[in-house]
Amino acid sequence: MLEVCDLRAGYGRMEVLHGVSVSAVSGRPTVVMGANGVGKTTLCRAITGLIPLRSGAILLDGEDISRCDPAERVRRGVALVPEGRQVFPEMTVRENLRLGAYVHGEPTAAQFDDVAELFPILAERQGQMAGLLSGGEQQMLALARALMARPRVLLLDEPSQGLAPKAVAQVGQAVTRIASRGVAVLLVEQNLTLAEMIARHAVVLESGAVAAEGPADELLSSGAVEASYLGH
Amino acid sequence: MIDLFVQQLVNGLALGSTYALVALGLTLIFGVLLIPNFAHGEFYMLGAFLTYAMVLAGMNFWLAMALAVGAVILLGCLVDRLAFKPVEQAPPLSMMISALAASIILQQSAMLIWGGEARTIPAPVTGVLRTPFFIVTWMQLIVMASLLLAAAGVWLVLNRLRLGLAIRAVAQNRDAALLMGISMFQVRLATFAIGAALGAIAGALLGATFPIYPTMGVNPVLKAFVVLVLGGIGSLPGAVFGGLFLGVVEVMVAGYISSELSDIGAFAILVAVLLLRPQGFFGQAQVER
Amino acid sequence: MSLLELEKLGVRFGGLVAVQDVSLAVEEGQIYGLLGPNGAGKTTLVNMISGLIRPTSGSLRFAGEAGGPWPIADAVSRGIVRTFQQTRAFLGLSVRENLRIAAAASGRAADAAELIEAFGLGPVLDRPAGDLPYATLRHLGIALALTLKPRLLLLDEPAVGLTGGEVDRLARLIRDWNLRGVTVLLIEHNVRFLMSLADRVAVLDRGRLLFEGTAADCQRNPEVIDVYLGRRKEDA
Amino acid sequence: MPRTDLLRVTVAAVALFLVAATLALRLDDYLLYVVTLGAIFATLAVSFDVLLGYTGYLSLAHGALFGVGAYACGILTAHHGWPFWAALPAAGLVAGAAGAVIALLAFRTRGLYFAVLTLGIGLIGHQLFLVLAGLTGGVGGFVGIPSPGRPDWVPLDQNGWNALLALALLLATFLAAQLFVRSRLGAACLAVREDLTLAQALGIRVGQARLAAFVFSAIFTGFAGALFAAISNFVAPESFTVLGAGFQLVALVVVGGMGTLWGPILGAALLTALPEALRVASGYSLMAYGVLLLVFVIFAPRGLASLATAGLARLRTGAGFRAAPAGERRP
Amino acid sequence: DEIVVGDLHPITGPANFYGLPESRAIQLAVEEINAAGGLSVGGESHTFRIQTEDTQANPTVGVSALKKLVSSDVRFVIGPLSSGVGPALFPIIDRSDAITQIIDGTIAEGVTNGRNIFRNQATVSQYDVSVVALFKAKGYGSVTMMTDRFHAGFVGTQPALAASLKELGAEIAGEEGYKLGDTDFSATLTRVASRNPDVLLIRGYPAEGALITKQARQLGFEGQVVWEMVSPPSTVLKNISAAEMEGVYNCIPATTEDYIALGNEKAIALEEAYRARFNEPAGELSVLSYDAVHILKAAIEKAGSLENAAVNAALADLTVEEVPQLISDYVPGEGGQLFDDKGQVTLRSAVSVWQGEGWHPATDVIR
Ligand SMILES: Nc1ncnc2c1ncn2[C@@H]1O[C@H](COP(=O)(O)OP(=O)(O)OP(=O)(O)O)[C@@H](O)[C@H]1O
Ligand SMILES: Nc1ncnc2c1ncn2[C@@H]1O[C@H](COP(=O)(O)OP(=O)(O)OP(=O)(O)O)[C@@H](O)[C@H]1O
Ligand SMILES: [Mg+2]
Ligand SMILES: [Mg+2]
Repeated sequence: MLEVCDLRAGYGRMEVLHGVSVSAVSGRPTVVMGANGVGKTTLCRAITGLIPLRSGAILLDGEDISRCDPAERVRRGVALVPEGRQVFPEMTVRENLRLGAYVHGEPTAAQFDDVAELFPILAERQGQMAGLLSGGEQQMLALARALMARPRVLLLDEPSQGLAPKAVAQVGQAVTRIASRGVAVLLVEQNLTLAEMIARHAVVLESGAVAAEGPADELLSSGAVEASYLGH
Repeated sequence: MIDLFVQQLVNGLALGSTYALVALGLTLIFGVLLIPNFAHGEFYMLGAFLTYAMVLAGMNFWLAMALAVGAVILLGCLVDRLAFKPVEQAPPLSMMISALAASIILQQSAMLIWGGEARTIPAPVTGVLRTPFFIVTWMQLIVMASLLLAAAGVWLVLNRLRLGLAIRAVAQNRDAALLMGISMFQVRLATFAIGAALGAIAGALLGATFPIYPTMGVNPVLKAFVVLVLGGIGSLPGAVFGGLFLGVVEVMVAGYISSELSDIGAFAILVAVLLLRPQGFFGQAQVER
Repeated sequence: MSLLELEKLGVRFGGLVAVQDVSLAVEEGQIYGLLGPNGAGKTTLVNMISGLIRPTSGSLRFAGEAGGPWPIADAVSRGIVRTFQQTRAFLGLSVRENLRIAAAASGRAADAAELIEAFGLGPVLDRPAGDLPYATLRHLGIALALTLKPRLLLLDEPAVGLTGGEVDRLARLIRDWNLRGVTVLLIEHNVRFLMSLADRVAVLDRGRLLFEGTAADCQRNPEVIDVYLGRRKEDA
Repeated sequence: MPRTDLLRVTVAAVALFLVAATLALRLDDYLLYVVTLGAIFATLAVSFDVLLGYTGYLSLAHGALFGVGAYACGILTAHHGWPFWAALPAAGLVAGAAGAVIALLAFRTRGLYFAVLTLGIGLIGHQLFLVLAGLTGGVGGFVGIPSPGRPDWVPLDQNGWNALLALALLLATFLAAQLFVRSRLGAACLAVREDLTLAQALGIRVGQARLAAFVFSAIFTGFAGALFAAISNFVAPESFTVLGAGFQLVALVVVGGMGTLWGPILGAALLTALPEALRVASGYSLMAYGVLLLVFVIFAPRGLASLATAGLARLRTGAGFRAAPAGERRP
Repeated sequence: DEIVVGDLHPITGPANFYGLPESRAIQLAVEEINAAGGLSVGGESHTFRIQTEDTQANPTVGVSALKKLVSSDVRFVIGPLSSGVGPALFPIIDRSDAITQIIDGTIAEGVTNGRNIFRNQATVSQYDVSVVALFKAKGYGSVTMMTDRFHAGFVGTQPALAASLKELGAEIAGEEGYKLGDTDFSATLTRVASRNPDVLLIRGYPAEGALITKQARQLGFEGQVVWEMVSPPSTVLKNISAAEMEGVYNCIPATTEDYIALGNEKAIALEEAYRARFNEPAGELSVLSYDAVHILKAAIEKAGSLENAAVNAALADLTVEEVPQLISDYVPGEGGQLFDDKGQVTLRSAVSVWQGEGWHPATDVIR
């Protein structure tokens, strides 16, 4: 579904990604791992168009979207749950969700029901300012908000950061369900528990390029990955 | 016999609504785009002059005002494109200097076109309303009504329209807003258009009671910044309340203490308010995490 | 005698009771873990101990001296130093400048060369902190705190966002400095990391102290499992 | 290492001063006056940047503090017969004291709130110059301020002497600011600018640091005001308005380059010379000024200093532009 | 040979509305003089050349403008306009024996010396003479004064004027201030209306004058409104309707439009030349600038020398009759001199009343 081919991107004069190819396919949730600063967040930002790419292509169902502005990419079905939550703190939970569906106009009642089913706590708190939610709830909101855009490709950048173990489990269950509905999931994650729970396929980045790739259960337990990724 | 206090209160509210009307557009542009738009005073000035020119050419005041608003909207978007967009990535103070430069350029253009002489737009409505308790001119009532309408209009746009949702989202978190599929270009355009329109409306209405001249926007915009901060940055009710508060304070000081001290009094109150509430009346205290 | 003793510390924000009647004691030389669900009040507790916010009730003693919490500058001069959940450094300045500022501020600076060496900052000394890789930035945040030669170091989720190898390195660094006499109060959601370091742990829930004891006891405590850890297999 | 660095800067500054003074004294009276004004504004800009660029607070009250220095000097010399050399430090102290009071009030706020609070204070100050007519001469201005005394052995006329004093004051201010920003207080100010909360958490007495920065800049602003009054022989409140002097200072520093000490000098030189050069445009001079100001901000949004630094770096490496140095990245 | 005349006025900035017509009138006068053969000094023929420098009505800019003139060897200066600039230039020119200045604009006190600085504009105290004459004729019992606090001239003479009016038996019901650019006077005027003095005296500029008059009426003030300001009807009518102005007095010496209204032929000629050249009516102070050039010419010719000292002496001695081109109505001193020993002219005081579309001499007050 989403195919990233030979992508190069960076900041200023520094190039961070030197030709990365990954893909996210429906029914095969993929996890991207790699040491700190290897460029995982950069990859997410480049796919969504927050930073320009220097070369390469981003194909969505075979069509190159690398020229589109971020709004257009969202319209075509790419949604990102950014690193560090990034909710709209002085808007209510409901308004945050409405913004999630911005590209489609107003969300339907069915969409709200859907969210209520996945994250009951959000339905309960829909009138509360998002900034006053606890960290875990904010993370759920960010996820729910991305779902409102009815994405075909869902990018998640370290959704477990700062979450208590129990909250991590909740997020894991939610993403698994979303993936099971046919959404292509690309997950950036350091938390092995969550990665194992969600991903069927894994990609390891090293010095701005793909170092290893394979089925998640094999790769995540292999010593080779530990060596490069965990830095032992 | 007119009760002086009630009359002074009405005077203050009338003055305050002129401050608030100018402050509305400034609040919007600063609150959303973080641009300290000193050229807002020039939107105000041009709204007045364009209305004046058309009224003088024989046009109906309200029609002239509508056309002037349209013209200033175009101009506002142009100013954004030429003066603010290019320094988007620079430190915020560079934005302030480019705003000052833009306002010099606009003032001087008006100076070349119309000259520096003060003039007043023939008022569309004249006469005063005399009640047993106070006197107020119809024009003042129109200004107050326009303030309420404009504030309500902006509130509705921000809180009821999808566009408003987008504008507020950009104000709170630009990157996240982009991820929602909001087009920065549209939001920027809309914000500047609404801001400039508010400035032009204020200019046309106030130009029908006050003298207009190329530098007429300078003092109102300073006052508007004071109002912005008094009310709490980015707060719409704050801008309205802050404007009215400043107007009433100035009038009370001038009316009961001394006209010579009205400025000192007003700014002393500003200082006092900020000492007691450093975030303004409606502003949120910043939380450190 | 304990280094830090909290006596019924509590704070409310408007109607919300964020921390309520928390009493605990940290011994000199310990690494003390602080756990709890999101929003339990851990950061708020650290904010009070470090003097960033004032408690609405309760008090603390530090090194035998009663009358705390003190305003932040006084707390620092007594040796209580904290880091931040979202790493803070002077992002616009070079690493060298960052360390210079911390040293100039405290007047009782630790040996800069040693810190630079220990935290691997040597190669990036002249880069602006804002351009640093994330893990390095986290290290810088801790190095800045250590520049002040703290007696008690409050670490708020130092391992968040770090990959496995970096987490282990961080654990080593914390243990090293602990062995050199720095008492540590550590907040962390990475349970394996925390349990591997902590001598004792406390668990907060909704502002109250839920559990206090050894790491091993904590992991077996059914209440803690219920509100925090969830099912057993996830604390791996 | 820092000490030898300071020595280098000092030597370079003194050498530049000598060159500037020698060159200036060959100019005719008009250009000499422009140089004198430029040096006074550069003094203002350098001291202002200690607060704006190094501590991160935008004060709009400095136009009024400039006036406090000027009026203090006028009152002491014209009304009380003090010699200029006694009035100069006194004016600095008066402005410094006024600055301390303003700082204690205004530092309760931050960001735009601080700017607008000081704007209010600046407006009050300007109004006070008008209202306290007994002391200041009110709107009519303060007439008859004696020129700075000129020793007999100086082979210069009054205009030359004025210019020399202005350049010397600039030199002194520059060196004092160098010392300040390199001191412990200066480090603390940088910390305040970059991250107030972190600064507090590192035990930095932020109140003390920013107060020191404010008072430092107020004192030197006062010196500049005193010299301005003495060389003008006359001052009026309209020289000390928020819109005029207050924003002018911001423009000097931003156009020159915030967070460097020589950037503001470039800014002051440019923005003093520009209107004079634009006199040829007569009726269009203000318009041209506006356009050029806009052009400068767009092409050098981080100030002339960063442009110059980048140019130097390019010369040195012979390659593309480098990013601005760390100190200039943010307000 | 060319004699360079420095023209020092606000060409840009907020005061250019007053400054530009002055600068242009100087230009017209100079062109006229040159076309008619220039000046003859000691048998030699000279022409005038103008060097214009902008003051922006700002003291500092004004000083550097003056320095620029002096550095280009200009020794005769006409100007400046603003009361902020005049005093700033004074100490410099007062010290210099190589500059002769004729002030055609500012009315602030204390900026002439009768040695090398002269003024053919009235002072505020001369305005006040007309006010006193009006009060004497009408016997008003009380007055509230509203003065532009930013106008040094008016502020400076306020105590003296108040004293004079008190002497006439008028009660000073209030002394209020406002400032240029103010738009709302309701607080003060509410108070004024409640006290209801016989006279509201407004001292400043016409835009605010018109606004104050309007607002005072709206708030129920029924007494006499008296202005003390340069206020050509064209400007007044841009800000207030003729009906609202009916019966208002103005107490100042005549200005360009008044002279034209009075049928002064030289004024009409100037107005026509001005319109032909600049395509708009002359400014209210244009006649003074025009006069100043002719005064300078007459003095140089009288001195028979281009030396400042000689010209200064000639100026001090100059009689009104020796300058037939003068438009304004100067009252000669005892020996017929134009300037008194302080270098100040006396312009005939006048009171006018608004009737219909403009000012008319108030014949019931001053014949
Ligand atoms: N805005 C920026 N400007 C300049 N450099 C940046 C910027 N953001 C990131 N970098 C640099 O780009 C590199 C890649 O950063 P990125 O955030 O993509 O890494 P990451 O793999 O997501 O790391 P982490 O695991 O810490 O989230 C790092 O070296 C970082 O320092
Ligand atoms: N200044 C404040 N005003 C209002 N509520 C606050 C404030 N600071 C914290 N809170 C609330 O207090 C509670 C405790 O917050 P705190 O940040 O201490 O949690 P935490 O235990 O550190 O959680 P996490 O693990 O997510 O970091 C939360 O519900 C939070 O919303
Ligand atoms: Mg990342
Ligand atoms: Mg926390």
